[in-house]
Amino acid sequence: MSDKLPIAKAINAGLRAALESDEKVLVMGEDVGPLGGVFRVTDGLQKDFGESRVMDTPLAESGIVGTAIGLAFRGYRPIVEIQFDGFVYPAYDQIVSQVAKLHFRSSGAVRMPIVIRIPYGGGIGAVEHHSESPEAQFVMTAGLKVLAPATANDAYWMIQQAVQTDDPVVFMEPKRRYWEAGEVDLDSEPMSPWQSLIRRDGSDATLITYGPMVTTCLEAAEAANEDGVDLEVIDLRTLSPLDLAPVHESVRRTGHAIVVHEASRTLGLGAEVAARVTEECFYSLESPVQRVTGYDTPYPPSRVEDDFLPGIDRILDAVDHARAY
Amino acid sequence: MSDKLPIAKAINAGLRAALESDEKVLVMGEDVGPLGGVFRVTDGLQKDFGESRVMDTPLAESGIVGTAIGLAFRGYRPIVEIQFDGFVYPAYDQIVSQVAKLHFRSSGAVRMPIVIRIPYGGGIGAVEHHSESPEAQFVMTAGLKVLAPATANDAYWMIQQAVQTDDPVVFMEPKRRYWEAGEVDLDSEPMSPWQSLIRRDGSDATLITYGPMVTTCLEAAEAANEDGVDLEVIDLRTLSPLDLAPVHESVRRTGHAIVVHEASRTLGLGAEVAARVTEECFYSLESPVQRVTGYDTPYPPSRVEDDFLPGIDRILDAVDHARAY
Amino acid sequence: MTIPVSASVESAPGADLPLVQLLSPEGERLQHPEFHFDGDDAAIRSLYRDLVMSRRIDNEAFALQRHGELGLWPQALGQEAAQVGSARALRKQDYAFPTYREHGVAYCLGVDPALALFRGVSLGGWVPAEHGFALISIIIGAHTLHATGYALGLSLDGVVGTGDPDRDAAVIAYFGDGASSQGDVNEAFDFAAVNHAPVVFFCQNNQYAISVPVSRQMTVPVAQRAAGFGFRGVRVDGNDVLACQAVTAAALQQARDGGGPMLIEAVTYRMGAHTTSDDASRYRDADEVEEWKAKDPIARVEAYLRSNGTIDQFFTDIAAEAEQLGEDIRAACHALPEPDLAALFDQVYTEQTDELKEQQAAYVAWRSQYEGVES
Amino acid sequence: MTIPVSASVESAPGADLPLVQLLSPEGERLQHPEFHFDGDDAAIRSLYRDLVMSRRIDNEAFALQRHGELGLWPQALGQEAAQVGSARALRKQDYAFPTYREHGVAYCLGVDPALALFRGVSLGGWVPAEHGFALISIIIGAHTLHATGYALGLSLDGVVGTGDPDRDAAVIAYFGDGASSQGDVNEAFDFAAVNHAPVVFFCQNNQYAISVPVSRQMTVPVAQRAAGFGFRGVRVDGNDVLACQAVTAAALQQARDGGGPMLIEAVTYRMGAHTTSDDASRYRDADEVEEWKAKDPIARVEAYLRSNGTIDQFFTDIAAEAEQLGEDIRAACHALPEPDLAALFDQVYTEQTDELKEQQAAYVAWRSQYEGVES
Ligand SMILES: Cc1ncc(C[n+]2csc(CCOP(=O)(O)OP(=O)(O)O)c2C)c(N)n1
Ligand SMILES: Cc1ncc(C[n+]2csc(CCOP(=O)(O)OP(=O)(O)O)c2C)c(N)n1
Ligand SMILES: [Mg+2]
Ligand SMILES: [Mg+2]
Repeated sequence: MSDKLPIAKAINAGLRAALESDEKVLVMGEDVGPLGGVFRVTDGLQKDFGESRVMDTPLAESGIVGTAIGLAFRGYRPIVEIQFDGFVYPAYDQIVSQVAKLHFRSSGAVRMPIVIRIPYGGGIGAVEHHSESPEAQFVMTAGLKVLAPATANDAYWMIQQAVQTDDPVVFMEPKRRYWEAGEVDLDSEPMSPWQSLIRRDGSDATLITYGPMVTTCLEAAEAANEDGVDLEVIDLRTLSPLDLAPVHESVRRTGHAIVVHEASRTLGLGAEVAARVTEECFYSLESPVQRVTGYDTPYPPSRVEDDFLPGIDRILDAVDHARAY
Repeated sequence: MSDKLPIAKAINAGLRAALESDEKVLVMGEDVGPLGGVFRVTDGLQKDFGESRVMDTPLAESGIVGTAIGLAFRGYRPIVEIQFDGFVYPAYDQIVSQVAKLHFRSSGAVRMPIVIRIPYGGGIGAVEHHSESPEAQFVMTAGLKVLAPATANDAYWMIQQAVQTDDPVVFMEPKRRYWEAGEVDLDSEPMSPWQSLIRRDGSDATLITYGPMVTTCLEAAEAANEDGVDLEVIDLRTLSPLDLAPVHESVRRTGHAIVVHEASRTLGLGAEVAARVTEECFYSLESPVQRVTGYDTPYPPSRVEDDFLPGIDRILDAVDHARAY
Repeated sequence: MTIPVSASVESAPGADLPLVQLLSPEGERLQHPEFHFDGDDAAIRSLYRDLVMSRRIDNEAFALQRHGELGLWPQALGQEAAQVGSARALRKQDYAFPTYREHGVAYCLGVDPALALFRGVSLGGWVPAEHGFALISIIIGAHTLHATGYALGLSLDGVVGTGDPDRDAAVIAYFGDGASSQGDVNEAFDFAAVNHAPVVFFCQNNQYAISVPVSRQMTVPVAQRAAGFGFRGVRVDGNDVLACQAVTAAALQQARDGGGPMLIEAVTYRMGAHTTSDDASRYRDADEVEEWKAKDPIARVEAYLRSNGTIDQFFTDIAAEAEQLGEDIRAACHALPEPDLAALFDQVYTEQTDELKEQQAAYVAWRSQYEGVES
Repeated sequence: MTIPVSASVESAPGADLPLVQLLSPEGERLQHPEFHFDGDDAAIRSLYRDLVMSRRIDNEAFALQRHGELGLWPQALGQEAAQVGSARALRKQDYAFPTYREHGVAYCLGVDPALALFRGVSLGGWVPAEHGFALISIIIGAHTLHATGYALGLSLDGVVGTGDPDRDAAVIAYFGDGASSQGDVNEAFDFAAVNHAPVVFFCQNNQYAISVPVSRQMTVPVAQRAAGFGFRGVRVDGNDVLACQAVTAAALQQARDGGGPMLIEAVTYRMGAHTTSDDASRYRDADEVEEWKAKDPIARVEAYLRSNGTIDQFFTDIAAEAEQLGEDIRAACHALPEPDLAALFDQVYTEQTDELKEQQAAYVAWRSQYEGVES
């Protein structure tokens, strides 16, 4: 069976499936109950699973993650919603010093199967703190896994796979794509979430991206195609651990790598990808890895966000730059 | 006039000079008063400048940074001590969402001349959370500046320069070098803190490092010298903004770059340095930029920290690897 | 077993506890043993004017949002008395740290409504030091610590407890019922208490944090929190502008006199949705809203004034003035300059860095390719 | 002007407030209208034994640190009654979240002293689920939220308020006076209150957070904080093991019965320095320490027992047992296995990642170069 669902609804369906298949699964966060979350991602879940399994918490992110840790100690599998990217920082200590480290601290005796859902990224015309891309802060933290689905099908399956993972997973949801619909295969055995995927084959250069920028990169590839340039597009899907083998293989073929993300350039994920791709493909690279990213400023007022964020033009410029190197 | 001082005492003297030269300068934190800080870096300051200028705060890092922000609003220049690296995370939200952003948010109308001192890094045989290297988390945050002195002279001057900066500065103190003495020139006009510095000239490869690893890299260079390998050692000094021009110039000469830091590899500062050096020196590089770093695990029990941290052997192995590439 | 949950607003903690009230919903003046409104009817008329103007600003901005001129608007409808009453207790030398909903406070302090922010053309919109009004804090609770630090600065500056009414200063920190759960807010209480800081914590308990009723944030009224940190908390009818003014004035005076912090819980109601993006019908009954309509903060002042000799003309004039204000706001909104991303690179630091200069130049060069090109 | 600061411990908040006390420093039994110690003298002897053993563990570890066998040791000297009294109120199905100083609690729960952690050979040292004793939390206050979440889990599991004494369970969270300032701790109070969670917050107010006296953390006793969040707080003489046992037992029973959280402030004193790295003479007078010596938690139990017929032999036996325990600890310390960094790569995740596998292999390969080589 398959269904055409917007990403938000696909995650909702995935959460529902997770709640159904394991009674230890809980959903908790601000406004996840009767409201169904500000993006309606948890819509209807409290009604169907009750207030004990879908809990509106007090307004305190550290408290939410901290109590989720205690619940995990007790054998639960909490799915925590952080309302917007910029609100995760009050919980940062609990995430990096506790969630990430308890398995290591306990030599494996304690498991933290917690999923931290974060709607992230810009492009929705929002006010400050509502458009950030904090994924690098989690990717750099040993002990966390980080997933970033880009399509409805991945959203549906990866949220379930995240919940089944015995390690903590930061689940980055591409909020500006919440309303974009895609085909969801409700039956088929999903591929592993810990693998990157070539979304478009190409031979002239490799675009490496994830989350909301996958669509943008595919559009860029279409545009390039009209100019006779054939771009490969790789969707990383998992940001931690990174699965770069397909990227290396691709770059060895194309000779050019362009990483694209919304987060600022300095120490964005692109830095790590650039460093590793260069380490692995040194003699194949015909140009240095290009990074097309947000600028190194705080996220600007939304009226100029379209210029701040990588768009098709900037991506194609980088491709040209690389190929002309 | 010059004096031989351990780094901790050099910072103490620098703080004293800062308190003397501007009555708006305050020191605040946990145990900075009668105790003089757990490392004695604020020793004697409360006695001499009083409880209103050197304040023991309640035990709450977010509260410390948050109230420092209010004091900055009121025209003060607070120097905040975070007792150990691992305790900065409860204040992370105030640092990245407020301290870093208020100047930008206010279109320059609000200045945040706050210095956040963080004794960081391992090698002192401490328990968990006392040996971390969180600098990348600040370097990636637009609006913050990050300094990392490596010598007593830099420590003495850079803390004063940090205090004079109208932007917020995260001041990373190499705690395992606190007791290492170095010559401090108490008179001479200091060089800008926003510049990196070649600590040792060499022609065969370039070691790029900062903070506690500067000493280690210099030792490695001495050891290499005995084998006839001539290493250049660059002390970055400023981590944000990065001053990579001297690095690029050096790498163009040597053809090999090796970045060394204690922080874990993934998205450590080395990733950014590797990405930029490759962008700038693509045709000069004879090998991919090597990263000699902590492993991608949480900081381990201290009995094995010497193996976790980069040491001379691992640095020289990386040099050999690069030169044999 | 399930966790005990009580989500209905009738069971809101302290719903039955007495509040300081100086003007009943019917417009009758009430006496309180401790708190008194000092002004005469002219003063009440002046408060009335600010209430009406505040509401007008709010309504106008709401309409602008509905017309697509603003990206978002958080209505303050129903909270005008709490905002005007408290703001009118401030002196020139005092300082306020607002949330995103303090449109009435902004108005009283002479700050233009936060249209620029909600239009997406600015992250701020005014120079805080010019008005004693900090920029809006969107991270819930963070600014209560800033307020406390600022208050500490007042103490350090020696402008507390000198006895000089033009000099002694205090700070007010606005926050909501939901915010009271944040660690930062409780740290602010603690830092204020131990430093005896001249700060008034003003909580508008409007019964909701987005969809979450106050009963999910606390089990006893937040006013009671203060005693646990060693200072006083007072509950006041947040729809009673006289009571809000009187209690806030007393609290600020205590702070200015060196008497330390105070917490005020203004019990009120968010008549609108959380913001224009919210749909309140998903989580609360229309009945509840109706009930609170009867406690409207403006109607009671009008009732009082009308039954105490204020003539029609006054109300007509105010209405006309409000009409004009509405027009001015629309015009001001349309006149807001668009931001320039190129210029923003200069605002990250006091001194531009080389890195940003390069990125700025690259951006400008890139953009110039498209200049004159229709998109 | 300067900020009012009161740093001397005599002015500690609530220093003069009454405490629940059931055994005076002189060893006399006292009555309290509400809290009673249920046990007979045999039970008191058993508590005495645990007090002595706890102190012996602490002293032994202190000595081991001084001999370079441990990197650090945070002494619990003087806090044995608070720890033993509270821990002995726990049942098998309960769960404790400790700080780094709860050596006495660990002992009562059958957990080996945290030598591995302080020797630097492990970050943990035991399997929490085996003992109902979480790993040590070094980030101040963070674990109070874990305790609250765990308690929430007990409610969800239906093991609260069933009336079955072997089933109903509760949680105890240990923390210090300094910790009470952390946002996390106050969020824990709030989450516990609104969820009616079966958790007892047990604060050992030992008068200091490293060098900072409690008067810099709060202006009223932390026990009072609870009422501000809607639950009860009780102050108890933290050097009185009977009172600590009785009050904690009552609080845990309330929690197990579904009566929600309680906060206990055990007023005690840190007789040693903060840790072996600390020099307490920099910030406090020897006089103060002397004063508290007179309130020693063990001496008073001994005095009571001796004047109520417990024979010498008992004390001699306990002393011998303690001697043996000391020897065992020394031996156990020396026998602790060294960690293997290579093995630690496997412990970051439940399933090793390829990335870590590579790093692990690289490390092992690198290390093998040096095997057999003297360094
Ligand atoms: C740290 C943080 N978490 C979450 C949010 C999202 N958010 C915005 S307003 C709000 C509710 C605030 O409720 P309250 O404090 O009662 O103020 P009110 O909106 O009722 O005026 C939430 C959860 C935020 N802005 N910041
Ligand atoms: C978040 C955090 N900040 C700072 C520290 C450093 N530190 C360790 S113990 C301590 C004092 C704790 O005092 P208290 O809570 O009273 O407990 P006590 O040591 O007296 O038992 C401090 C500041 C820490 N471990 N964690
Ligand atoms: Mg509210
Ligand atoms: Mg203490």
